[in-house]
Amino acid sequence: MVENLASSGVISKEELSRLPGVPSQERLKKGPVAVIECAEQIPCNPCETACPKGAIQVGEDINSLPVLDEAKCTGCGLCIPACPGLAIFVVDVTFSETEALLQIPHEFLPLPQKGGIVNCLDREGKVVSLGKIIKVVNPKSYDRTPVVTVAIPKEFAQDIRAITQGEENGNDSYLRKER
Amino acid sequence: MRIIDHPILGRIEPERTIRIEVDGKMIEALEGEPIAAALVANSMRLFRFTKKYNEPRGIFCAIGRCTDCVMVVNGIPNTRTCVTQVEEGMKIETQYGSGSIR
Amino acid sequence: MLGKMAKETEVVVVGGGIIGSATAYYLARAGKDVVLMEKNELASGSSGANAGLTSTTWCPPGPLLQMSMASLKEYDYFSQELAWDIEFERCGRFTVCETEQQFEEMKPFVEVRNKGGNSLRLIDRNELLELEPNLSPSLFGAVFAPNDGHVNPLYAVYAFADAARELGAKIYEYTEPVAINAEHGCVKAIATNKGEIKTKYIINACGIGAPVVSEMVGLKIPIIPNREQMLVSEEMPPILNRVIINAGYMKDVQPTGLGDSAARKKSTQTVGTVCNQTKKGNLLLVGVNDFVGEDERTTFESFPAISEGILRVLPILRTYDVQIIRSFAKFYIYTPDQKPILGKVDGLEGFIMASGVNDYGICFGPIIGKLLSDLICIGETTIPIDEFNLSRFG
Amino acid sequence: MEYELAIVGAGPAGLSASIEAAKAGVKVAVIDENAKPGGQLFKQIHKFFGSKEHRAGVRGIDIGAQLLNEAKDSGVDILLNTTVWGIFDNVLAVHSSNKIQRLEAQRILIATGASENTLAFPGWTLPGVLGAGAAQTMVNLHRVAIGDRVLMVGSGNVGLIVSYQLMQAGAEVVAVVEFLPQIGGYWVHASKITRLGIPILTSHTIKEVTGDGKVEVATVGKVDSNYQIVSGTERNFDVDAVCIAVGLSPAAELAWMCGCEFMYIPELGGHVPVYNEDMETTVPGVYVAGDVAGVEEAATAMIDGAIAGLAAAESLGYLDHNEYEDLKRGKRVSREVFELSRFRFRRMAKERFANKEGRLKQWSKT
Repeated sequence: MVENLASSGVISKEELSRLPGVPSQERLKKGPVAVIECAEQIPCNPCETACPKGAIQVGEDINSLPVLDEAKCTGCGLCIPACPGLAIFVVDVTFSETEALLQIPHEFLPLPQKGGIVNCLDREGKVVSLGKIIKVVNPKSYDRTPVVTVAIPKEFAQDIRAITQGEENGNDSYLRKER
Repeated sequence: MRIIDHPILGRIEPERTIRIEVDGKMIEALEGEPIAAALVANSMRLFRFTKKYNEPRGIFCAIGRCTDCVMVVNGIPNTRTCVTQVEEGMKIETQYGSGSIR
Repeated sequence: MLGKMAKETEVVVVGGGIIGSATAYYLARAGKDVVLMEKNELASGSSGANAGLTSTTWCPPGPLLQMSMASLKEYDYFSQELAWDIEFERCGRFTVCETEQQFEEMKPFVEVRNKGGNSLRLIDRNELLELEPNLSPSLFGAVFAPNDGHVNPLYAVYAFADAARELGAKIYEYTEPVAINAEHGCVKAIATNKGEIKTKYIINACGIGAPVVSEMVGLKIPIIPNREQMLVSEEMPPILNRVIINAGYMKDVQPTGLGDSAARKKSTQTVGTVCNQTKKGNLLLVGVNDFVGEDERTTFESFPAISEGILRVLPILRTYDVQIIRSFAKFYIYTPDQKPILGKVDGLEGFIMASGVNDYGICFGPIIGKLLSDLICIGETTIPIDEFNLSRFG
Repeated sequence: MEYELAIVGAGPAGLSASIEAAKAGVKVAVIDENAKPGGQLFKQIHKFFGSKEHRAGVRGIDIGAQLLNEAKDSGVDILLNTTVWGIFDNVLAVHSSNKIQRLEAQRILIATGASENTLAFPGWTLPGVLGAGAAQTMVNLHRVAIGDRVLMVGSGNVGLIVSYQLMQAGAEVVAVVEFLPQIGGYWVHASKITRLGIPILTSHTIKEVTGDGKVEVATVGKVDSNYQIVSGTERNFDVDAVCIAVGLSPAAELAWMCGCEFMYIPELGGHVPVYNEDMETTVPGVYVAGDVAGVEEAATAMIDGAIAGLAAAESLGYLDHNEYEDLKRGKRVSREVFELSRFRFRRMAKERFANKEGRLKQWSKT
């Protein structure tokens, strides 16, 4: 049952909890790990191919949902730009006392700069906090899907999934700030 | 308006610009682009008025199927602007109805 | 069609083209209980795929000329009285001559027809170009037929059918006759794929399908399909005020005009030039004709053939790079003498022919409907149709 | 002009077919009416699904470039700015540089793709209302903005993907409306835009668009179970463009003209030509592949195109039967995976065609 996702495009916590690509609370507490928010049987397996540790399994029927082997996953993030659906994130709740690190794909201009402050949006696109850019990675192998690492308040680690750059940064006319 | 920078497609390479005349006004166009793109780049979106009810029309399918974007080009009415490339000095006019023969 | 089909009626008209729908209309208007049946959709045969010409020019003096002129009067009335705009116009028609010889040949042609009651006029190049400035200045002259014109053939069929329906006629589409029951030389009923209807009269108003229906009562009729290919241009601003046909086409293709029908039948293909601009602005360009059975496909060769002829007459189409947007092929309802097959049939009371209208069905539809209605209701017709009886083929 | 195989349409299906056939030794022409080959691939700037063999994770634009290079390397003739306006048995009537020419071919593959459907509502003809695919063409191919504030009508994959791409091009998408209670496209595409703040309003439809000579206001409303707008639920969006993404229909005119038998399968976009395992239609020697054979996606178009190319090569004697069957089996396995997803329309088509399969087999062997 995926009512919320199917009717609004926003996956609910409850729907998320049933996905084989979403790590357990215990695993999350141990450090960076991939969160695969892929809830639909799509003929697709680049995530499996991309993982150097063999931590993601889709299997012979590539329509199967990706299964995360959370023991093998190191949270390297190579699966993030590989996912055509941009549905994989890496969450590290051990970053600091108050902050979590979030790695997200971000295919928009202008690319945020290290140290920059950005608005952080939840799955509905609501700004829930500010975040600080820790790292922006965009090698050729990522094929124009830059991966942005942003430090966010820990309590929103399972909510924030996108960033926009605020007006104060003098850009970003293309993203809605609120609904 | 032109989309100069794009996260996936990169920056538009500087190409040769040419000039075309639209309803008597000279505008700039990029060599090789269709007339419709040049017009939209110059914020023009109204291409013609229909015969029966004089309603405004513009681009609809952008691939030469629907013929909604036709204009009078170098005196020839019913020219599909979305698939006709600009040429230096081309004369383009808003089409009224099915155009006129002079 | 919703609901059940009628069980009984006075007249069944088979064929939902212009002849059938007009006949149903006039019968209904005369108070007859009438059923019109069509095996596909209304106007899905030749009536829905032609240039919509209404012409008296070609008609030799006698019943054909009388009928064509009377039919135009019916269209006048019909286009004013009914809700549909059937785009009927007596815009006039030029039969253009490319050579002096053609022009000379037209002189006796005009004289004979005017004696019979038509009002054709020979005009020279200057007058022609004055009236139609977009025609080629290389043309020599033309025959001007002020009363000829055009109609939207689809709208005409729908309008007659609608009007008939309003007067109580029942119209069944996708209804195909499978057998005709006759007893003691009298029509009794018609069986269809949707059931049987008892009836006193059956009117065979089919086009190229007419032989199939006649065969049901053992009649052989000499109708064969003559394929005609046409092109349709994009919508253009008005470039023609009248219908244009070239004299060569009249000679080659037009029935009972100047042509030698025997020669025509033998020849595999004839190419002519007819151009008619519709109210919407599209040009209808005719055509290439040949005898290929019921093959409705168009041919590659027809495009350059038709285009060449039309460009000779209307060079402006090249100047304005006019695009062809469609082509189609349909059939003349060809008869050996190119006259229609109309009226009662010897030895079978109640069976009436209304077919064989060659390429003039659209023009003649209303008058044929009216005459056949008269034939059934009052037993005689205002224009004699005896010479069109099936018996002439022996 | 004479070729062994003429392919109409230089999109993913046509190019894939040309590569396979040319590699086998067939003399191939790909004909396209556009100035640039690639069909709609060159506006697909997103990464494709699938697995490695489907070029998964590669952006459509790059797949287009790859295919084009492969076709050229294989010796395929690509005739651009050339319109096929008719097929008369084995003669293709082509129009190019204002000339009409005959192109004779022993085999013909129709890979003409699909065209966008539209939706009629008050104001739908105003400049600024356009197809979502049209918007994608203008923005990604021609690099001009079709509007600053856009409403998207329809939440199929096209509606969702184009919404995302409009944002990448700097536009603001105010909402996606979907008259069904559920999103039509893949949910990951939906999530990609909702987290950027674009609401997807399911059970909503567009009521009208108003404006003085251009789009100014779009009114949408919630629909009840009969898909009628519930009065009082209307709301206005100030927009300067409205994109219509309500599906595609196969551009099957040439297949009709060839006399191919058709079947009506709404899930595949309407009337589609009936074809067999070799992608051959009911007219011997005439093949179809890609959206014209049923609207799906580029990945499946490429596989079907490849099968058609191989089949044409076999029927022309360039591949022996067993070799062909092996190659086809490989392609079919890679095709099957697309028939297991929620969008398993092709499998359904196959089932619907099944009762014709016997006849089709016969045709393909004559």
